[in-house]
Amino acid sequence: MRRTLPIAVVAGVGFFMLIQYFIPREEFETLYEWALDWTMVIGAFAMALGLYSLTNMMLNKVKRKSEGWGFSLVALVGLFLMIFVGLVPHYQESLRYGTLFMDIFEYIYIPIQAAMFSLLAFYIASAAYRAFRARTVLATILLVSAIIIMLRLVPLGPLSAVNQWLVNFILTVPNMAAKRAFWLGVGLGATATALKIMLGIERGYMGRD
Amino acid sequence: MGTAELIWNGVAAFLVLCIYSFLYKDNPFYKFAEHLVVGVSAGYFAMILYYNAFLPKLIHPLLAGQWWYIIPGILGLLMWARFSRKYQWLSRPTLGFVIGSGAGVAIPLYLQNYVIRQVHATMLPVGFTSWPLITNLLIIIMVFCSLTYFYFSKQHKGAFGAAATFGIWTLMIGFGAGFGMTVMGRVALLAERVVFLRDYFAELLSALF
Amino acid sequence: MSFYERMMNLDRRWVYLVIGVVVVVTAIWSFAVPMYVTPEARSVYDFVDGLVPGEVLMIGVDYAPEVMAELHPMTYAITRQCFAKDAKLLLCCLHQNGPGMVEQVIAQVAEEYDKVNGIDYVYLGYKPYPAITILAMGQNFRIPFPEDYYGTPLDSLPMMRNMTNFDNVKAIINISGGSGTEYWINYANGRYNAKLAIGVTGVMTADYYPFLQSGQIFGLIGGMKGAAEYEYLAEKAGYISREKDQLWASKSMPIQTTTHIVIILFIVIGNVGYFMSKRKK
Amino acid sequence: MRIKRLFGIGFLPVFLVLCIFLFLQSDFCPAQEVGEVDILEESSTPPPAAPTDVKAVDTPNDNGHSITVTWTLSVDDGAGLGNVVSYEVLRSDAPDGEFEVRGLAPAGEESFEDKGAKEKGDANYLPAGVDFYYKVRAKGDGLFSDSEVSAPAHAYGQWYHTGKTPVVVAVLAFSTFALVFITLARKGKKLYIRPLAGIEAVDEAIGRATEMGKPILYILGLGSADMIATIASFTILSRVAKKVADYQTQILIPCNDPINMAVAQETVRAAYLEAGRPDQYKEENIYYLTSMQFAYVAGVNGIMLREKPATNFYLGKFYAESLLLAETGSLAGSIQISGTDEIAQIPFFVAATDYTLIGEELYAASAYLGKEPILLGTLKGQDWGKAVVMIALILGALAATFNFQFFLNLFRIQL
Repeated sequence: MRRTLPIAVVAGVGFFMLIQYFIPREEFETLYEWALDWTMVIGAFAMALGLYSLTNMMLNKVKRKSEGWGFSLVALVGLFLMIFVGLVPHYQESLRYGTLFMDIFEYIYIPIQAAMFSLLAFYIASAAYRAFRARTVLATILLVSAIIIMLRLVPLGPLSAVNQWLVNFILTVPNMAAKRAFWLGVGLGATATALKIMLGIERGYMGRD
Repeated sequence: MGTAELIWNGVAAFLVLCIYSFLYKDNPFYKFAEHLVVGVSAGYFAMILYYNAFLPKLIHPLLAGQWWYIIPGILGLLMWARFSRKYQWLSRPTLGFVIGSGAGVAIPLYLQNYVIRQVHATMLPVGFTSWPLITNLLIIIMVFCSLTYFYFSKQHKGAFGAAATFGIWTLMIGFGAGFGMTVMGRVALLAERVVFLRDYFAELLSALF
Repeated sequence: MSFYERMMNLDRRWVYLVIGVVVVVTAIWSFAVPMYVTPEARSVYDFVDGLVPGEVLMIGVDYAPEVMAELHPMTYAITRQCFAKDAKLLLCCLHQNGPGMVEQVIAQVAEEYDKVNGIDYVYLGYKPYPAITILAMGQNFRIPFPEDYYGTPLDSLPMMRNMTNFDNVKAIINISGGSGTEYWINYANGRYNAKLAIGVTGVMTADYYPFLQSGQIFGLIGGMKGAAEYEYLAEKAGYISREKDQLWASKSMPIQTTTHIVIILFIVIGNVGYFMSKRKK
Repeated sequence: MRIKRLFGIGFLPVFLVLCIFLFLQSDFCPAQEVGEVDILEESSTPPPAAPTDVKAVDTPNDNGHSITVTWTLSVDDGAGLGNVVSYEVLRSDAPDGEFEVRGLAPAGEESFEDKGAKEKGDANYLPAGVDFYYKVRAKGDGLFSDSEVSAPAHAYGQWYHTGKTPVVVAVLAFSTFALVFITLARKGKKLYIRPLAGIEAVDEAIGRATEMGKPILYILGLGSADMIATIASFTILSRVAKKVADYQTQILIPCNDPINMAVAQETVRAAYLEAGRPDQYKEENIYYLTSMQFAYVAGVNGIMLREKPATNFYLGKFYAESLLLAETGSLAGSIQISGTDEIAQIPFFVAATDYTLIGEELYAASAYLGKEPILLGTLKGQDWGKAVVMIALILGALAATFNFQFFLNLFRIQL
């Protein structure tokens, strides 16, 4: 019961989602849309678990006064402040532009997101420096291809025309072929994984007792 | 900029600098920004789920008499069984619903978009008489060899091994190109952040003096 | 640790520092980078440059503000170059979020060059359903656009007096951030054989090379880099100027070029260190 | 075992029969989509001739709220006076009733899909099963002329989408491969599996963590539990957690989604149980952080620098954060094993982590780690899938070169 029922649900729901793709009837379309809606509702319920887990972890650190517990307090304050200002005006009001809720999002989350994102410019340079060593044939190919592409933004005089030709060639031939082969492999692998899940061959994720 | 905006932007600029300080090493400023953004974003996401999923996809339909929305309600409530160690297993059918629908949707979509469409797009006319025909031939050879690389149940030896080697070379050229192409976008993000900081401090100075 | 080993094992913070300094310095002291111009961008430029006063160029602007950063510089540079050559301009917009933006460009540039609406340029405005609109314009501009953007009937605009359809324009340049380009290629060029060039975003560029090879388009400006190439040519010829803040795409190009050089240099340093220290052993 | 067999046997034939049944019911016809109403200005030139032979039929392969209208081109379209610019399609619920404009097709087009809404309240609602009459108006540079009114037609929903037949064939063929090799594997046929560096490294990486007395960090990526790459990551986690339990070390899993957290908890708990060490399982090590991409990365980066895990696994769906995680992990000195099916992120994982599972290798990993014959059987099935694809590629290239359209059309999906 504890394992059979969940596996049966996986197989049943999976089978329905599989065949509905081939059935354009309105009834099936509606059921499919419900299934998507329901997943969202489940996500909303699950969020309570998530918040409990996060709060619990942070509270434990504060209680135990473990290293850096003050920062855990910062996280808790941020979390509950957001929930408070989000709930108090009520009914979508707080999601409108200009509320405190949106201001906090706009001036705390967005700039940090942009800053984290732009760290990538530094990281891409240091990754290139450390990883692009001509140690093996494969590493050499990787590094040469990357350098040719990067050189398109560097003035090279008459050599630029040659480089541009190479760039176009790489992008339209080997790059294209690599993508196609990659996707073909992913398509087959993903299908095999989905089949294993639906047939109940792979079920370690569903508990044991 | 008004005073409120100046202060908010000051918070934003401070947080951006906190994140950048991570480049030197982990430090209290980064820890502060990190914990703050974890808390704030979790709270934000919880509220988004509440207003965009919980209310419109569960409560409103139920109040409107669409009784079948009880089903996601029950599935969601079962998730809360996880709060108890003893009844945790009750949440498994719900997890099965989510995973099963994911697996079922994936099978036709992956086979369609990643396999059949890619095969169809690679069926190109080939020849030796013009450059486009030659590049088509190259693309097909490269896709073919890259696929041999992904073979699991055959030893990479002899002609098969040679094809697989050429295949992984193709993949590496593609990955190198991907790396090289991404640098531009990441640098643009960094430049944009630098301009934000520059403009803010210019604004701040003119407001102060 | 030997010198070469040190070259190989630089603390990554040195890499960060150099990148940071280079970006900040180039952001403050912007300079012109000598640039390689791709033949497909040059052919658009050369075509516009060869326009004789009085000839009409058509620009189809099909993008929304989201991709402005890449495409707006192209629209500006071509418009300025065209007016500088005293050629006439016919514009239309087939993207629902674009019409106001295009109006701004044309009004601003027309003022710079003292050009008069209805005589030196006409802005047709926006119509939905690009395929049908382009097909209808191939018959007669008046079918989809009986009036221009400002509500004046086309027949009362002096510039439109002898203009019926695509046969009366020297070429069409379509600047697009989406599927609009396909329609221009299939209908304007495919059905009415209009001379066509395109400007597209960076991610779209590789997809349109085949049309260049097959001759369906005579030129292609690709993404920020293509826009910067165009500005580079236009600046050299004096159509636009840095002092008047008329360069957009080129602004970030120095940062791009210097950071790309720095990254390549770091790769070279790492490899020199690697090979030299290996040789010593 | 009972369940496994039940589905193994039951699944395929039921599906086959259903598909064949549905296939026989339907007929082939491609649908076309064109825009809607547009008002054309009138001037004074002779009117174009009307289109002829107007027919209305139910649009195939849809949910039953659309009718397709076809006609023969006006003699003045592209020839004759050559002044047709567009065709306007008009609809009425009675042959002599009021006709309303439903849409516009450019000159040269011979069909139009009158697509309605399925919601009753919608202004554009097109009910199923109700008869409608159509006529088509040729519009030129001036006047227009109308066709005869068509015979009535009504919309209804289909039970099978004929345009998706190639997908059905692929699903059936692939399932058959997988099932055949699973059966063979179950009978004890030995299958060779070539070594994968990233997989071989897993044991070593876990052993290293044990020696160092440091935890293992497992990142499921930014996908949700209904994404197949994330599901693949769960299956790998189940193997990795078993080894972790055997080695008696700890595994940390900060999650970006509460449902992922729940599944990960189930997975790891089951693995500890299987390893016979349920007492060692710590639920608080599998926790929720946040769902927002860069906040999550900021948090994980902090964990990496403070907990200093000996080994980091990044398996699942990754986006721009891939390099942020991998670089920070390498700064912390961890061994890193990555894998994703996002091609844009593979270059960064290849550059910044020690081992990378590329695309399909991610999906093969759980079979490799589990080493159960049934799972290895599915790998063999995947290889047969590739063999079919490779043969199709060569035949397709020949077909394209010698313009053998029939073969190419076998692979065409019409949505």
